[in-house]
Amino acid sequence: GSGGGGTSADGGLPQTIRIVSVNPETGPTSFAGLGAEEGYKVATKEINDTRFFGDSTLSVTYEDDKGEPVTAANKLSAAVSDRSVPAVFGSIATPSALAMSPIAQKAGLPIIYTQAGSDGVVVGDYTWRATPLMISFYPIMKKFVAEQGWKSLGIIYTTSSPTLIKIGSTVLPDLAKELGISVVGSVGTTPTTQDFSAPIAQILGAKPDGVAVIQTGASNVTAMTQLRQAGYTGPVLGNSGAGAGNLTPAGANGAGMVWPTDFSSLVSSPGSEKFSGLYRQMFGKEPTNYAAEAYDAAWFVARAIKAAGSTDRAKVKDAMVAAGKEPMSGALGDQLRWVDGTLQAPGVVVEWTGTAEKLLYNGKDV
Amino acid sequence: MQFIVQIATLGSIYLLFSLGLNLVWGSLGILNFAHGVTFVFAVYLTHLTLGVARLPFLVVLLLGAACGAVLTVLLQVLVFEPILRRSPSIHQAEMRILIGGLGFSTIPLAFMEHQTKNLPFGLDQGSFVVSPVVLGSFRATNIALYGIGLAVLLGLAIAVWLARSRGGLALRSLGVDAPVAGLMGIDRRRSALLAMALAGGLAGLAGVVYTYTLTALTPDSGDLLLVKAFAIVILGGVGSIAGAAVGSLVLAAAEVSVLTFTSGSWVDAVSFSLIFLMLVLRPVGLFGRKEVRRT
Amino acid sequence: MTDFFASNLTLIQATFVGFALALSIQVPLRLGVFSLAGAGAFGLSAYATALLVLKADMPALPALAVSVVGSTLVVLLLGLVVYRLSGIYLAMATVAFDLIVGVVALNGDPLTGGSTGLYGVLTDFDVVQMIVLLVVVVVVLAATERGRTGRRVDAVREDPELAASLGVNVRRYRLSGFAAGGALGALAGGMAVLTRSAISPPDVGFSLIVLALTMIVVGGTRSWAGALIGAVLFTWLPTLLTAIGEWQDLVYGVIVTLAAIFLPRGIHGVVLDAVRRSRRRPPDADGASAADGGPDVPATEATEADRAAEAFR
Amino acid sequence: MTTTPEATATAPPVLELRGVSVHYGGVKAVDRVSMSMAEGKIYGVIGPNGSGKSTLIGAITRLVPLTAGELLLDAVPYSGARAHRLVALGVSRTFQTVRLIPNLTVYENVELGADLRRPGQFARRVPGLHPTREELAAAVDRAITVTGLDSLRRRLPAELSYGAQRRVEIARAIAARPRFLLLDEPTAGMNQIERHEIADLMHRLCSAGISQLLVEHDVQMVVDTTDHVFAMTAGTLVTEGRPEDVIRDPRVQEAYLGRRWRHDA
Amino acid sequence: MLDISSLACSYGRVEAVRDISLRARPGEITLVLGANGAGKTTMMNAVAGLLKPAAGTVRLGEEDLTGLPPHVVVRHGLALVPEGRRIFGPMTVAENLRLGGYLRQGARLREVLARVHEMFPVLHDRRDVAAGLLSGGEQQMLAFGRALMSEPTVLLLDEPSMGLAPVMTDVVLGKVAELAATGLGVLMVEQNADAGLDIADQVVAVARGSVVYSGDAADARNHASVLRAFLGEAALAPAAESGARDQGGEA
Ligand SMILES: Nc1ncnc2c1ncn2[C@@H]1O[C@H](COP(=O)(O)OP(=O)(O)OP(=O)(O)O)[C@@H](O)[C@H]1O
Ligand SMILES: Nc1ncnc2c1ncn2[C@@H]1O[C@H](COP(=O)(O)OP(=O)(O)OP(=O)(O)O)[C@@H](O)[C@H]1O
Ligand SMILES: [Mg+2]
Ligand SMILES: [Mg+2]
Repeated sequence: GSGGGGTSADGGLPQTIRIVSVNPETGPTSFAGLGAEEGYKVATKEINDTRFFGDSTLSVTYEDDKGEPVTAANKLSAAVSDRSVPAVFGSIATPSALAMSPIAQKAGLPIIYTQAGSDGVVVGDYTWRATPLMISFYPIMKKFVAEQGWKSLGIIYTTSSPTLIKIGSTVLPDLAKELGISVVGSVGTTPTTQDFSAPIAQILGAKPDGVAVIQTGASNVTAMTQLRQAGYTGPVLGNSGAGAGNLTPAGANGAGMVWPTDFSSLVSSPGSEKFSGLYRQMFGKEPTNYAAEAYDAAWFVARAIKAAGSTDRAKVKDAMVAAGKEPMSGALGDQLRWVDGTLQAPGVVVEWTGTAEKLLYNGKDV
Repeated sequence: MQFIVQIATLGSIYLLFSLGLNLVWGSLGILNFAHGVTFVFAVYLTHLTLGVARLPFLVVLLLGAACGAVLTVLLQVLVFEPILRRSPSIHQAEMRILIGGLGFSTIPLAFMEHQTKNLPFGLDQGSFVVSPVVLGSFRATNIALYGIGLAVLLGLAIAVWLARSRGGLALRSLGVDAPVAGLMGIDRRRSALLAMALAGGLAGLAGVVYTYTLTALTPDSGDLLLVKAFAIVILGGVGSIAGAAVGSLVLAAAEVSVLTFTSGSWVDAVSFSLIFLMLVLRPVGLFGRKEVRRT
Repeated sequence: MTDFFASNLTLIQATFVGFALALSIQVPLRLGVFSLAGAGAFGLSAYATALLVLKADMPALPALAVSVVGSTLVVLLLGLVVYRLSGIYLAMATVAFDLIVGVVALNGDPLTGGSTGLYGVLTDFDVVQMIVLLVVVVVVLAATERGRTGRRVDAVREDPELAASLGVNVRRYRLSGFAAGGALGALAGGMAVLTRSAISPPDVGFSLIVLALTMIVVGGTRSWAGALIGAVLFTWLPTLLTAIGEWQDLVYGVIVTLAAIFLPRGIHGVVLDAVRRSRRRPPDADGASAADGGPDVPATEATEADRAAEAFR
Repeated sequence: MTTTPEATATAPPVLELRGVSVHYGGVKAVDRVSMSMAEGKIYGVIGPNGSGKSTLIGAITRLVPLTAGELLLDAVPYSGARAHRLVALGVSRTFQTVRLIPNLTVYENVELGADLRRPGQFARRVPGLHPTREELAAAVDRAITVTGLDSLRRRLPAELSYGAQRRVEIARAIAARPRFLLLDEPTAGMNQIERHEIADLMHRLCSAGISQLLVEHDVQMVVDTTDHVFAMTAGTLVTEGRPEDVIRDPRVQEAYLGRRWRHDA
Repeated sequence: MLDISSLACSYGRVEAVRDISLRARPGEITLVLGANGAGKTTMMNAVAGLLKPAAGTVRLGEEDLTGLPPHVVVRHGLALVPEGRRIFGPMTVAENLRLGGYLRQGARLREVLARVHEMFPVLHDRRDVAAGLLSGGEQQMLAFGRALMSEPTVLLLDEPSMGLAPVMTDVVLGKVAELAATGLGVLMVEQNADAGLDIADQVVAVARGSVVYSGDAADARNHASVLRAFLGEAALAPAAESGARDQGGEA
């Protein structure tokens, strides 16, 4: 591209620093995409209110990729050819992220994702992910599982996403093995499975002490209900897909699901308290992990731009690489480290009480 | 034993869902791609109503059916009738009916997605409580039993109605040659509307039963069922209720077996291979009639 | 211009992929073969191309060629197995095939990358190569739309038995249609992975079929031009609609519905009618004749007769 | 090409049926029918409704599967050949129900009949089956003209009256330039004068050497045009012979002929 | 009495019927003659409500039926045996007949059905067969039987003898005469003019969408203009006809 003013050649930031966010605002993953946008909005407001860039202001353009890789790739290409854009907030959806990363890396445009937990998303210096891989905080579940005194475990997991497959088929079994628990049953359900009574019967047929349900959206609700109807009353290991109030329709049947996540508004760390406060002020509700992750992503980019003192993409990238060597604090906690372009966080373990999330313990305490 | 309960429960959901689809497809030749969304939207409207008033089961059921019927009637009047009016024959309108239904379905879907952000919703605010029922070695829930009962009852009723009654006869003749059906004294518009309303009502009813059985659904739940329902109807032979009943049970049995006896992730491959094989062996479905054409 | 090209490159590429995909359903349909196997071929070929590039280090075009040939053979084999089926039953059997391809992709982990799929398929494949391939396809297809072949295609679709009695080898035509659908779907799949650099199970699902059907019904079912119109429309429309914001899906639905209602023969049909009207057919030779004691008025356009027939229906 | 009676008497049959049966479950639509037809003659088939006449034509043109029996063309069996090979062998037909391609004009529908190409080995023996483009166009034009469709060339089938549709059906069969033409009630829905025109056409085709098999309920037309008549009832051949003789046969009179013809006989 | 006056119908720009006026009285058979494409079928369809007339009126007794949809028209006692039979192919013979009696019920229906079966035994023998599998003539009987099932007061027949064997033509036309004798009004298009004239009371000849003759059947046979209209323009233009013949000679 030739046009596109705003880039100050050497040093000095333009009046408006324009970052493009490409996230699903519609479609099946819109709840996460819209959640992330809220986080970006909180960060943008804070950055501009505190005159973080001095006379310059940050402005984020929100593009909807509908959760479709082609649309995501196209929105990114448009951003690539707009030289005034120093960085992009990438999609929360893994397929979209996989389509975007090679383009961003090739074009030399820094991009930072939230969620999108799969190999192939972070492929080089230009590609970043401000969300710890979900599997990375399952180790903190050990404490909870050990306390249950289980001898056997049954697992029902969905094959709809790489992360959940990995948790169901590898992470949890490994964890169980470490604790001397035997996995007596494991069923993988497909995205088209809507009735879980058969896999539940199979699992419960092996009479496990504990059960793990790794599902998304409405499937968590159905599986929890059917699990209770089938007579299982104990705690259930889950995943953060059950958060954000997703379990509400299950009523009392949903109570007792426990999962690790990177963020809870109940955590008392300075970073997360600050974020939660700002978020509540702006949206009048409890923040989600999607927003928290996006908030940290935005701040990471902002700091890099400020450090680079320029909106030149290569310089911003260099600044990101430099910053990535240091720990940072944010909504996800203090002393967060970057490993291979992915943010690491201690995580928290929460339980659903049937009406709300309850903080069981903080990951850094174990 | 439990196995059989599971097959019956899942099969009854499939049958209830596919009944309405089959009814208008087999008779009027209308393949309604909006059936899945109708199913969800009826539940969503009911869900919203329950937020205002706690209603008993029967009322919820009727409310769901009414919502489905209204939506489908709108679809018929606003989309299918205009399409048919612009086509020389139903045969030439088939594809456009398919796409018209698809386009129309996007409208309530977009509305729901916007309102719910694709988070699950249920009918738990009603006064009906799903509770387990134990009968000897069988363990089921009250709603599963209702669902099975409704599927059997409605399936039989519609099958008999279609095959025997004057109205069913009229409906089938419409799909063959609508103008000549008019010559027989059949009010084409009224019959078609009635059939569509019935189909929509069945979708809404199925939605309510489904939601109570599985607790929650999301706006796209209907689409997942729709593909399976197509498979069921075609497997049974389009227009044959008995065929759809067998198809529902076959699919349910295949799925439940795979999910009960294996690690599960091949479930769709197994069930669709089964459907594929059965079609290769019976090219017009289990109970389908070969198309009649003379030289 | 170059700016436009650069910033919309992915959409331009997606348009061509969509075009080939739409053709994969349209071509068999023109022969009365309701085969949706093109979507399965799309998946097969996308994965095969990706694997050939990633694992065997093949360049783009040879990888594409091998995948297309392989997938076409698979589809042809499928066609032989399901030859007895017709209409919606055939459609369902081919959908089953498509879904099975998807499940295999999801479960064939070490090879297919499971639910992540395959990524990083970076080659020198570019739009020019795409255009060349598609021009060849269009030239071939255009030849089947007119003259003797065109008529025979029409006959096989409308009345296979009659076609047979007129000397058309119906079986060969129908199987060719089946294979052509497979080849075009495979071409689309290969091109998709070469341009997007990634492929995953959600990319090969039922939604492909829905999209392709929408394209050809709204674009036009009888000619490649209809498929092209549909592909352009439905690749660009969603992006253009993002400008509307949160209700874009609703507007999309309304547009599709209106098209289904008001364009009986798709946009291509409207264009054809307009062209025909501008160079009006000369009226039939003198109305009166031995054969037709009918009124001596010139023959009408087909469309006007259609409209008149509405009253009858 | 002219045919003298002596020549036809000794000439080997063009088309021969040996014990042909077509059964549908319990329905014996055609049952053990044997026929022999010579070059350059017009044959008629009469029989009550449902006696198997159309099924017989379907069997000859291989559109209907045979239950038993053998079909021979020029003494070469072809029972195993598929339908599309028949045109190349010089056999073409019309259908009892009009079957036209709705989106093609009258001209194009007739062209479809002439579209024959790449004839098989048999066809090489048939003169004129390797036509040039011009010859084909001429054949189409002629077929349209002789059936009186000149003014309707550009119409679509839906815009035609029933009678005109029937003519297109006939024109299409003629355009294939067959040596053996099977006509299934070609004049249904036409009036007397129009029937005469078709009968006339048949005579002309015959004198051009084209053999024909006519299924027709207009007994007058059958008597006027055919050289030899087969009478069927309930799938079986009851009698055959000169038309005047056949219609005097009491079995035919009883089962088939109406009041008018019984009087005359 | 069915009273058609100044009826006109068109398909787009084609005026298929320009000006037809005729009457079908109870107890009489009115025969409509005309060449292919004269507009006979168009007129019949317009009367039955399948087609909206562009002008003119259709009245049955006191009622104005012009432009009413078919299902309303038949409720007034009209039944049409459409051209080309138009039976419901995939449905059984019995179902076709039941649909014919859609507006009738109970004992009445069984009685009429019995009469139809008696008239055409084959419809009874093959009652459970898909109607599309019947032979052409059998289908024609079914179409006729189906129309009778509604016990009409006016019967419209569009070429009822098409495809029927001579015996069957006698049966059907005999039946038509019998029905007319019981007071039914019959309006019949028939190409088999001889057979038609035998039973007709009135004759109307149509050419190019207009009535060119109407009168008593008895006179019609000797009336030249009827003949000409019926034969179509062909009879008037022998020159053109012979030209076509010459060209065809070399086929
Ligand atoms: N596919 C089929 N299945 C069952 N019965 C059939 C089939 N085809 C024909 N028949 C029956 O076979 C018999 C012969 O039919 P066909 O059409 O050959 O009679 P036809 O002599 O041509 O009669 P028409 O003069 O009425 O046309 C009929 O009774 C018909 O119902
Ligand atoms: N759907 C249509 N669209 C356009 N023109 C039509 C249509 N149907 C009929 N016509 C024309 O209207 C005229 C009258 O047709 P109609 O079918 O009424 O004739 P008919 O008298 O019944 O002839 P036939 O004896 O051949 O059945 C013809 O010229 C015909 O070409
Ligand atoms: Mg016949
Ligand atoms: Mg007519």
